[in-house]
Amino acid sequence: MTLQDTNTAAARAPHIGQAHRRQTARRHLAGRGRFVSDIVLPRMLHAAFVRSPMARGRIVEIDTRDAEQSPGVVRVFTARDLNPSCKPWTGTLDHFASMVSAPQNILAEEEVLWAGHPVAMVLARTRAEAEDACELVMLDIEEGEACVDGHAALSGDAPRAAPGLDSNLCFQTVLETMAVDAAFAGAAHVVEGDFTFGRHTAVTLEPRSVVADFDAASEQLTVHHGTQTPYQFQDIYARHFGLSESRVRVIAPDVGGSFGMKLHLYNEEMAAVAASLKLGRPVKFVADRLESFVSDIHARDHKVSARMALDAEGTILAMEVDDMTQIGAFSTYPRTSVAEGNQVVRLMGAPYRMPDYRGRLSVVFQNKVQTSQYRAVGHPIACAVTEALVDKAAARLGVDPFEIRARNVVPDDAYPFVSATGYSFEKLSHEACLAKLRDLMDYDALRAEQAALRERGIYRGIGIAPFVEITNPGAAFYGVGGARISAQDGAVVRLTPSGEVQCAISVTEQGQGTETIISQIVADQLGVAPEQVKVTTGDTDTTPSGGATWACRGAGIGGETALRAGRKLQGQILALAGQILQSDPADLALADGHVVDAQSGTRRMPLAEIGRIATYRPDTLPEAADNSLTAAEHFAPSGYPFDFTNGIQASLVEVDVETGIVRLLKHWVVEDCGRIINPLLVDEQIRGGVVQGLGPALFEECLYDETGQMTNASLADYLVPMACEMPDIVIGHVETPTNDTILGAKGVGEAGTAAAGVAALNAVNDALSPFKAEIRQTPMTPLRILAALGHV
Amino acid sequence: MTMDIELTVNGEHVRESVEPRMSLADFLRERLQLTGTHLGCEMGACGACLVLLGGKPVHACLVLAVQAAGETVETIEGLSESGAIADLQAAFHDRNALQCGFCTTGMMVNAHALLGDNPAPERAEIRDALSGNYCRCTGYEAIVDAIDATARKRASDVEAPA
Amino acid sequence: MKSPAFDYIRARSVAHALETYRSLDGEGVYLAGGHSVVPSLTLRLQAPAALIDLSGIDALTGISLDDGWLRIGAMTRHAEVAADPMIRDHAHLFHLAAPHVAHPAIRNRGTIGGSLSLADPASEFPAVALALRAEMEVAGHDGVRRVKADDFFLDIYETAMDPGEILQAILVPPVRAGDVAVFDELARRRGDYAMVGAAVQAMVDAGRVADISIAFFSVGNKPTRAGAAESALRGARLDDATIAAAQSALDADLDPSDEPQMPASVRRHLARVLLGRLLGHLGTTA
Amino acid sequence: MELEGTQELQADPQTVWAALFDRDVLERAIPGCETLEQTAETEFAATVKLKVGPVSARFKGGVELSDIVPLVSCTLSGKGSGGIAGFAKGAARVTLEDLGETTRLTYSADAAVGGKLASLGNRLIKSTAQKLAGEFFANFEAILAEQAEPAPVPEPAE
Repeated sequence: MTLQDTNTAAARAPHIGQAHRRQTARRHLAGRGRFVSDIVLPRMLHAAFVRSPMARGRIVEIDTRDAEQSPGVVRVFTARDLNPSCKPWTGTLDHFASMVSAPQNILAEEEVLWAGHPVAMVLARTRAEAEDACELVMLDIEEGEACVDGHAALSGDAPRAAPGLDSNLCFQTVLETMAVDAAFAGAAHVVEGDFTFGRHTAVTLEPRSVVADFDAASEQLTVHHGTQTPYQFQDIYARHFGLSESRVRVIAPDVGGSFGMKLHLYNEEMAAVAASLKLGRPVKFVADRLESFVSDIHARDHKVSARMALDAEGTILAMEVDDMTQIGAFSTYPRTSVAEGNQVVRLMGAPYRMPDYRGRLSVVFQNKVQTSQYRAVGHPIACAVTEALVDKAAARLGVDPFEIRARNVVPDDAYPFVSATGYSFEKLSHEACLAKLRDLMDYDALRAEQAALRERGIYRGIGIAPFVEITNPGAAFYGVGGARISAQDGAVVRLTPSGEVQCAISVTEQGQGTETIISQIVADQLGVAPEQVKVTTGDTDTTPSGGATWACRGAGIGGETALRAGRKLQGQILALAGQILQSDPADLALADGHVVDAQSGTRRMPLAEIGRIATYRPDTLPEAADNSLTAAEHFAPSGYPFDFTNGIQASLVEVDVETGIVRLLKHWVVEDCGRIINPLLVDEQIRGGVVQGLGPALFEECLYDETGQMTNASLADYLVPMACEMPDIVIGHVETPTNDTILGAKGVGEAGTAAAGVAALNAVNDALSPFKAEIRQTPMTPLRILAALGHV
Repeated sequence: MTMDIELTVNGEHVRESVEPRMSLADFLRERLQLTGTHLGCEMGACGACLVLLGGKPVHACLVLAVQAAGETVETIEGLSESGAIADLQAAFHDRNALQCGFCTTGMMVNAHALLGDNPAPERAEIRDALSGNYCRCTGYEAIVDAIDATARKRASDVEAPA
Repeated sequence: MKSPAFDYIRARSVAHALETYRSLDGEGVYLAGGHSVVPSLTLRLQAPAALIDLSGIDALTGISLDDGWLRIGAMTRHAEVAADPMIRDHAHLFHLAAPHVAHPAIRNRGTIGGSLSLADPASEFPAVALALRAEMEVAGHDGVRRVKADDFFLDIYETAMDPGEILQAILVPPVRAGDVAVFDELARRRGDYAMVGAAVQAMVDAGRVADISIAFFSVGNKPTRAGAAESALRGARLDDATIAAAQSALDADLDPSDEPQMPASVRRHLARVLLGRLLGHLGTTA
Repeated sequence: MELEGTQELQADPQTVWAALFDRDVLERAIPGCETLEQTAETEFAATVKLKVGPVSARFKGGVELSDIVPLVSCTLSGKGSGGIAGFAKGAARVTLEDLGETTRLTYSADAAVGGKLASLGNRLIKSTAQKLAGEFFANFEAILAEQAEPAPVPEPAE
């Protein structure tokens, strides 16, 4: 690229790549956010649920008579009242061959399948009155034997976690290369380990919230829903309640965090819709924190046995992995609970040239809350197992952790590359990232400091972890399996009569800054400032249909959609300007709110003038002139099935070897998400992601007792990462745009979460190495570290 | 049973009849439509509902509305409209120290109180002051940066008045 | 999570509060700072007929010195405990412990009397009261009585107060020359319930421990004086061997329960580590 | 969760055994027992109000004696629903050992809670269960001691 080309490109895209602040953030800073939990509608009723206190049991009797008489109560519903209005849902997809799951419906019918399973719904004037009545619902459940542990659930005589199951195995798959056994047979070194990854959960600060509002007169259902995926829910509500899709409107206003947790279907949201359909009144349900813990999806819960074969020089030859993941009594709908494990076995060894591989996945039912997709689906597990084994190999061979990775990563000039698990990588930058991280963290100085402190009995550890992240998925994720989950996104861009721009787009905003990057991208196509682009998201009535925000597709796919729509409108504006100005549109361009001469940059006419003429004086335009000033574009990726990104993280920790308490001192990330649209937002996505990875590495775990009761279901006992314990995070970038799109952007939302946990795990093990102690279970609690050190 | 209470909220005299069981947070949100006070845990563990009661940050979920009778309450809306936190808001905005916005109002109330008590906090002191404010989105560093920047800016504005 | 309905009575005086409690026939609950009572109501873990708010009773407030004894009114908020100069000078352990209690906003409302009356075995203040050999001023229908901290904490959430009695104040004995205090706890996150914590009040004279009281919390059903460890220390020079002897003696003092997330052996181990550190710290502080 | 304990009782095994099956004794020994109705020879319906710190809940349920080996051992089990608070249940294997004048009672119990009590009670549930079990057997011992002695003569006040 010549210097002149670069200047031209910068001139054409003056806002892409800039650290624009989020305009919408101002509302939140003033307390003017509008969340579903804030919404109040006329005649609105509040819902509360009676839940099973047992993990497994048979409903003998539900007596709601006293509850119905309680002050303020309008109705009490049980399965008999609500379930017939809803077509049951089943969380299976065709591309996960022969997976099974029992059908689900709104309220428990005969059996309760986890502690927290909703059994009855109370609707009252206030939430307090609804809860008063919940206390009066008499529930008689005959307790049954619960499946709690996954391994035990797989034994032949284990009770079934849900009715109708032949076994507790939801899904099993094996992927392998031809020579994996030979690779192990001929290996100079084999390192191995059994790993346990605890269950944790999203704990969005705004709990799940919904206000369902059915107007019988117009047969219109409007659902204000704190979700990432309004179109998906429009489709679900229409199909499962037999409504016309065009009469179902889903609005996702401000959403107080989602992270994948708010795109699954839940009993309570379906109950709110069903109740509103029955009563013709708005019904509000806001999960309280206790309900969140026993009804929001949980994540992870894996037990992995793995080994890695290396030759004498430390070249990785193969991995063999057996992952058992425990998902609750059902597979979630509509995305299943299998995608997590599927990604675990496919992302193993992803950064490395490793030629051979065998991965076995078993997905197992049990009587706990369902697990499913949560930020960085599968990545942290695959990354942890791989990188922990690489560190073990480095120790075995006496090689520095950076060195062994440098020997094994796919070289930056070796792309495209197909991994042993079958993933096609367009272009990644592991070597560049390794080099950059080493500089950024001043690795050698840290090692020297570590050695000096060790002399004084202070045990610090350094851990590093390269990672590969899946972003920009096409239909390969869900669509091919029969799920009605859009792989495409849509944008409508229009020039207003006063020359400003509005963009309605299907991707959604939960604080990542989606609206800001879309405004930057559209602004660059139309020669305006981002502040002049009003972006609308999260409403199925006012935005075009699309997949919305999940699996790191907002920037890559949504951004490309906006870019293409913007360019289309640019073409329309220039064509109209050409007619008005009697010029060849090819000689015109858009800049600074004007139509300009493409060569000289001389202003020819303001955009406002185009808007005025097209809107108020179309009579002055030539016949057949297109005065629409509105462009729609829908885009789905058509090249690689996914755009992979990569990066590397490092963690510096200090372990108090007497108490087992770990202090996170600092964290580094070098990340390559392709074209960076807004560095301010990208860096904060990474930081937030890192902390969401560090939480479960050290603190977060849904604890269950032997009867299937979750025993720490409150924010006092479930330990989320807080400000005092989290480190400062230094970030560097490498930019390798994808050639699949014009924009070249890939996703970044899951990068931080993917490798942060194992960076910390490797750092802790590095700190413990003088004691020959090792930890292979997360969270790394003081108890587990003390056990590893032999104090227990 | 309901009780009549009178209190001052964001400088306005308020008189309402409430059930004793109603929390100050529900009172502010439902009776006064001050929905900038958020509920994240309803047990004092997340900090989303912090308001100033008698000038000090407290959990509005742990105080009953009847306990606040006769007291002075300031919420994010009042602090914002009075201009008292304009520089903090600007610093949060510049640093992108918020994402979904749900924790943000409690963070602002707490940051405002912290800088009132300790105009030049160390980073560790800022983190300590925020030890009861949960944020799932940011990872905290940007929030610490924004509060730190505000403290420094206030200090330099004092040294070199415009 | 919304409370069940209840009545609310703002007590005008201790006598009014006691009378109101009696009239409610066991269905009343006192409200001090409310930061334990209100969440338990919101969680619907209790459903009293009425709350009796003690916050308007002058007799329960104030911090004063009387004949060398420091009297801390029960309604003194944690934040005041941390900041008050008289508490800093005359009950230094409370001053040291207060910043460890929960989080800043909680400390603005929570009260020392509420904390001591609740007697949560993981709370800091009951252990501090033990280590300081404080006395509790308890009001009941038969008048006011003083209960030594050693006799006050009986079991999980159980004190020597009868139902309906009110803790009016905490009385801390006069400071002696050479008194030093150290306090620390091992918690997973700032403000969490400690895995183990301890408060130590000692009188050190020329490197020798003239007197010492050690109280642990979060290691059993109630705050616990480490009598055997104290004996190992009393009169001894504060050197490594003495500290090791005190650590060993702890096994006789502590009887933590075995819990899935924290086996008794680990709790004992952590208690030994913490005691060792605190005594080391004491050596450098004294 | 598992709980264990041993109690040396000032009564012979016959007396202890009879007391274990005595409605009045059980009613007084069960902590917080408000009502106990005998519904069969070895079955009782119970209402128990438990107050532990900030938790106060009323449980309705049953108490049953089973696996009876006369004078040697039996299982004392109880189950109660605390409504919205959840439920609690437990079974204690009680074994008696004849020490001549006295009897050694050993219990080994398995207890569980469910619902909100389980969700929220993690930190102190085991200590609380242990405390309640201890209280039951301590009450039991006190009642036996009382029965063994003639009606106590009030001592003069000092």
